[in-house]
Amino acid sequence: MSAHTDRIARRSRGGGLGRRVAAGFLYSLGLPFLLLVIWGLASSSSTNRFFPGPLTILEAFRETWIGPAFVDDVLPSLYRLALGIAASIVIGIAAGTLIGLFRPLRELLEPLLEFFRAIPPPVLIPVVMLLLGITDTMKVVVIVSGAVWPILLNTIDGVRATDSVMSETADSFQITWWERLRFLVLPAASPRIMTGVRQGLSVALILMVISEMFASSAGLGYRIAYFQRNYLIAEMWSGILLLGLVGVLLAATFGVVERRVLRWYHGIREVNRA
Amino acid sequence: MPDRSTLLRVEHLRKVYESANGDVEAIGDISFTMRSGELVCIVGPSGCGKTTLLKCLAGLLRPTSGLVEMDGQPVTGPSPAMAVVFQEYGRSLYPWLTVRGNVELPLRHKRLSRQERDKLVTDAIEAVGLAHAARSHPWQLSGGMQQRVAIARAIAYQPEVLIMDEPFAAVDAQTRADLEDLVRELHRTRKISVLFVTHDIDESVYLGERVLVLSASPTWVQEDLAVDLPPERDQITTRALPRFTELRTHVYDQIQRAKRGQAVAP
Amino acid sequence: MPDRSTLLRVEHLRKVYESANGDVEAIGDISFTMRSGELVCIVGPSGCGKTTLLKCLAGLLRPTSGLVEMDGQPVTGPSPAMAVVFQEYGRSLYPWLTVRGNVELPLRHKRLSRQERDKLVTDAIEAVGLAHAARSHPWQLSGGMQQRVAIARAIAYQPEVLIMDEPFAAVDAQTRADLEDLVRELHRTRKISVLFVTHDIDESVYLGERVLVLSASPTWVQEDLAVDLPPERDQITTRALPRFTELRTHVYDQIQRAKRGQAVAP
Amino acid sequence: MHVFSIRRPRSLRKVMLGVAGLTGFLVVWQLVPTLGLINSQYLPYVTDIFARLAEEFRDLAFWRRLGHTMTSWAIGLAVATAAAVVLGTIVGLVPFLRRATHTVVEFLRPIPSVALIPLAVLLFGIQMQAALLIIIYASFWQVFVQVIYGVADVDAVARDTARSFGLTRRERLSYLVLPTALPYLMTGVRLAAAVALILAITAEMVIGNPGLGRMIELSRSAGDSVGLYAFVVVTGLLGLLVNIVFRFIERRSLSWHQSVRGEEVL
Amino acid sequence: GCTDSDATPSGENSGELRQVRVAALPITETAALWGGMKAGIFEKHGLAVEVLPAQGGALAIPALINGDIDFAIGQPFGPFRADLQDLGVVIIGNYASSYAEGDDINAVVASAKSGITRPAELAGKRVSVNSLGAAGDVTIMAAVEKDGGDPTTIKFVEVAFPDVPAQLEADNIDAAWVPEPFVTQLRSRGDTFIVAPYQAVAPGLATLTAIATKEQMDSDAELIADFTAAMKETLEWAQDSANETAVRQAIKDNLELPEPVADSVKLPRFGWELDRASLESLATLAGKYKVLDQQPNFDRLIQQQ
Ligand SMILES: Nc1ncnc2c1ncn2[C@@H]1O[C@H](COP(=O)(O)OP(=O)(O)OP(=O)(O)O)[C@@H](O)[C@H]1O
Ligand SMILES: Nc1ncnc2c1ncn2[C@@H]1O[C@H](COP(=O)(O)OP(=O)(O)OP(=O)(O)O)[C@@H](O)[C@H]1O
Ligand SMILES: [Mg+2]
Ligand SMILES: [Mg+2]
Repeated sequence: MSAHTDRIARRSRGGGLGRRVAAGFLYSLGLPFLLLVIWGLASSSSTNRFFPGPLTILEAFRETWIGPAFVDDVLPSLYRLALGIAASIVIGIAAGTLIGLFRPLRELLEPLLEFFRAIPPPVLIPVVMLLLGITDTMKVVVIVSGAVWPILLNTIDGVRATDSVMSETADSFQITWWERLRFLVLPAASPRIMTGVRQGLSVALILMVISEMFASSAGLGYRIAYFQRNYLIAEMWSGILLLGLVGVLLAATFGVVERRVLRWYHGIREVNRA
Repeated sequence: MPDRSTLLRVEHLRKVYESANGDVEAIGDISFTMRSGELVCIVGPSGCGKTTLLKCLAGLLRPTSGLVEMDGQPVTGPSPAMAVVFQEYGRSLYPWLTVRGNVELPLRHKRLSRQERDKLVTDAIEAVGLAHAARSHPWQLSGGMQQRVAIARAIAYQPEVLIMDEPFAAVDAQTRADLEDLVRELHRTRKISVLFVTHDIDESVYLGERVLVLSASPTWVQEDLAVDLPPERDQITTRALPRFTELRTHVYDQIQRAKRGQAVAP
Repeated sequence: MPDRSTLLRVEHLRKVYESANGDVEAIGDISFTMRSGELVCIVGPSGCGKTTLLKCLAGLLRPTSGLVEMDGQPVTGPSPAMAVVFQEYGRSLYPWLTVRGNVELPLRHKRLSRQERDKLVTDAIEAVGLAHAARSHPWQLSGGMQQRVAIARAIAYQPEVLIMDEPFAAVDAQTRADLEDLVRELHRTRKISVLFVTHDIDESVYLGERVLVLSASPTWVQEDLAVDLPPERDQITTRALPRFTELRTHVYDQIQRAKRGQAVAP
Repeated sequence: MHVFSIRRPRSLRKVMLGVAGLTGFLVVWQLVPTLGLINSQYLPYVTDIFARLAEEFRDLAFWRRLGHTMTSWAIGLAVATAAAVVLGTIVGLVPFLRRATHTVVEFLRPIPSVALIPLAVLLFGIQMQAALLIIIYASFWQVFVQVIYGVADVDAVARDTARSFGLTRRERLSYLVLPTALPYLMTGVRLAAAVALILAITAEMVIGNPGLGRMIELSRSAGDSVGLYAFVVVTGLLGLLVNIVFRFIERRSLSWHQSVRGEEVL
Repeated sequence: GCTDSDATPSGENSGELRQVRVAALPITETAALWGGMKAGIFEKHGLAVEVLPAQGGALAIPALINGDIDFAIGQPFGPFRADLQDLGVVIIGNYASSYAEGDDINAVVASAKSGITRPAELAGKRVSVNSLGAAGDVTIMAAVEKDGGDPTTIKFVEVAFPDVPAQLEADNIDAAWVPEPFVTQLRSRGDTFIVAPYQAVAPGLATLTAIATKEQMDSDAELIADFTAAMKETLEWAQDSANETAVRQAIKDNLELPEPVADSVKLPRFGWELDRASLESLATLAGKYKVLDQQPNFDRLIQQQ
């Protein structure tokens, strides 16, 4: 009876890489595949037209999205989505940091922000449209109007939670305002900010669709609404599938960024994982 | 005391931390045994791997290689008979609980009546001199007070094995002396086995029945010193014994050699 | 040394922490002065308000009442001439920066050339014996190593006033001795004024030109002891002086009285 | 620097500032149509809106509709939060589940609930359940993601403490994991509360079951901009109210957390 | 004092009446249905009708299929599309139609600034409809082509009717297809009436039809018969100019329209008899302009009761 653990001691770095990639692949595709199979089986036994099988949807996907629709509808949507996300992140972090740092500002603005946060975007769209016209800017603004909240709120809370000893350290060394921001406040809040950004990504995608569902004539969201109105059920599902794929892609990209930004954070977490 | 059974057996323990900027060999090769009911002090240069060693013994960290046995069984995870006082006492207290709540927490799953539990908690908090602060939260306490809360928690838990990592680093000399006597008393009356890491050489000699001196990294046991002082110890008289001075000077020399890396692996 | 100007003047300082479960009077009434270039050690029972005092002096905490003057000006916020080593060293290091980054951080806004800054950082890290760990992150270090990073950061900053709150609590005896000599050297060669909180009575006598003994809560200055040891000190010879032993015994008695609450307010 | 203890009436100042912010916004709004930046036909005067609101507030039917909306909001939010906390905790704690569900979660999250309305209607008809399904779907993810991140934020030393004292799974959940995740959860719930409100109203607008949303849609299709904005203002006020409630809960449940306690010092 | 605008006059004797749920848009046209209910016509036929304000066919048809509602009143394009997808939906009768001559119930109006005066000039301009791929854009394209313009160059945008006045004024669109009361409102402020596309392309086109499912028709012929009889009577009642005040009163009771608007808004022609030819020609046009890629099976879809 002994606990000699020589064998598990070291993951060999070279050979392990391939296996890790394979495992990652299996993890990320295993459950989706399983669900697809279950769904396929379920739909083949049911005849509900509103829930077609995966094969029908894949077929519709191929016919609908691969081709000119990609350039006409999907790319412009993604472009606006990218703009919206970028603007949300910049605004959310900048405003969140300011609001989190300055208590009077927070007290001044909080009720107002909460007021706006509760207003449904569909109601907001006509007003924004009035101010900005039926333009890309208007759609980007609608995206920002929703996606900025998770980032803003998380940033505010993250900034407020900066450890007291850490900020006293910064105070005592007379760290400049800018350095304080760059080396203390933002890194300390970064786990929260990243949570917010991750939330914001999917909200942005949702609002991209909503901004196109009203007052539009092209785009992914418009297409989905169009299919819906026309009972092109398989096509509609294929649009939702596409949205999901975009979401997964965004999340994957974000994952890479997050691992870089929060390397220290994940490092701490992995330390004592015996 | 040769009849006491072996509590802990450590053989060729080695621990390497793997990290992005290179691996760190925290422990080179440590072997020792500890009998049940013993009080062993561990000293060694800063960063030599004492905390790492304790974590491996407590089942909190998986050794890279080597054997750790407790009561003849390999250690695979934390044992319920063991209580740990962490070096980072501040982070080991839960800020959302009061002092009392923190001390009480590990007792919750012990089958104790309400009164028994309350008594244990109250006694432990009084023993470390924090009765007046029982309802405060950890972040309302001074560093030394926080450390004493962590000690109270370990005591109230009534473990068979007590593992303490520099538990008195943040308390004043007088309180330290009181707490040292408290630990010795627990050890003597309740037969608790104690593993005690300290940087205070006098403390290690005053408290321990054995002092393990660790070398600097890559770490091995540089010296395993039996402290042949009488079991009845006393802050004034014991520390005044010539043998005490001899022992402390010996340990001090060893530490110095360890630090300078002069000692040679056996 | 009566020609040295007054650096710090504290008069009737009082600090009460207000919290939901009652107010805590951390400091009752403290008055003392400190001359420029002096090395003052502060000792006192755990929880008596040493950390609170330092934070008030450093301008990090607003006193409830009383006067704190530095260089003749009332203290309203942290001063650029001052560096602090916090008792909670672990939490005062930024986990997202490497050791080097942590030490370098406060230097960024000083007008220094790249080489000067690099040299300061490298020297400070070497002085605390962490050259091999400069590229690690704080959470990859042992407790004592973290504490030494905090010390290196304060040294590299080249302050005029150095405030240290139990800075050597987590390092081994040998390293401690080395660091003590480092502080004395900085004090003597660079004329840095040092305020040093410690629980080690020998350390307070060995390091200080004066030792302030604080009473238990409600805190006042129980004793302001001038250490009349020669300015050239040495770990072996100074500690062997009979006067050293006298002084340390005196301080120990005072602490014991403070802890027991036997001392009477002046 | 003589500073005396003054407990400033923080909450009063806070309310005043908040009201000032809102008032400023209302003044700007009033100015926009007054200065002719936007035709008052499309963006009515604030004064008109308040007149209409005063009228609505006296109408029982208004309160009944509000009741409908708030009922579906409250049920939806409660179900979503409960489900998200349970599932989020499980998925967050089990690395295998976290990795395995990652893709599916990221796939499902960005699916806009508005696109699912026809399906909800197909499943439940033009009923409140259809609206509930939409509300729950949308607000679930808000809480879920926050909980996953929050659960992963447990401090390493705090977790080791729990493990070493052999806390049971349930105790670890309720005394370590949930308190750590609580700040994240609170943010998540606040986000979800707003999302749930938005969807309760959007669903009523689109599906047409009775409530505030239907009133908005009716005013809209009648070209009654005063009515439309009056109801939009009610929505905003609801959001505000909900936030005040959650802030209150937060201050109670997170009094130990840096973000809340930090406000008390200095 | 408090009021309660929801308070319904009590005394509904729905004891042995059969419950029927009908989805209808909250628009002025629905006044006939509300008025008929109030006049007790449905009760007479043993039906207690509940009107659900579902937004458009996209929601009404799933609810029909689901069985949650029994009938829907909606634009013909909904059932066209549903038929193409084989959803088992049938049109059982007409509800409201546009006028073959005189002022129609909807029109394309161009902003004064755009300078558009006739349909052909809409080519290349931004024209809004409330929903793309339906009767609006199809008939506008046809009207433009008829006037000699190139229909393929029109840029159609979706703008909800209530938002049109503001968007026209803000110059975000050049022209818009709107129903009453917006036509009157826009014209009175100086915008130009261009064309009434329904009238220009398919005079008397059905704007709203009554929709049910095939399944319902087969399984519950009795309900269909009762509903048909009641609807026939209701629509005749509403079409009778003697009852106009009652119909307009129903608008005021059920919609938040300002009183003068409710009094002056142009009502459509109500009637149960379907004009199959106009529906077929609409579908043909839709095919021509690639709005529909197939023609619905009218023999199956239209089941005039
Ligand atoms: N998580 C970690 N990742 C990488 N290296 C680590 C980690 N933890 C500790 N180390 C390294 O392992 C060595 C031993 O650390 P350990 O904390 O065991 O020392 P220690 O003997 O407790 O020191 P001290 O007396 O200062 O507390 C150190 O060199 C340290 O840098
Ligand atoms: N944030 C706080 N809120 C309330 N009370 C506090 C707070 N910080 C400290 N105290 C109280 O003030 C007193 C003095 O604390 P302080 O940290 O200054 O002690 P100290 O002398 O540094 O002790 P030690 O040697 O243990 O570090 C203690 O009783 C402590 O409980
Ligand atoms: Mg250690
Ligand atoms: Mg302290």
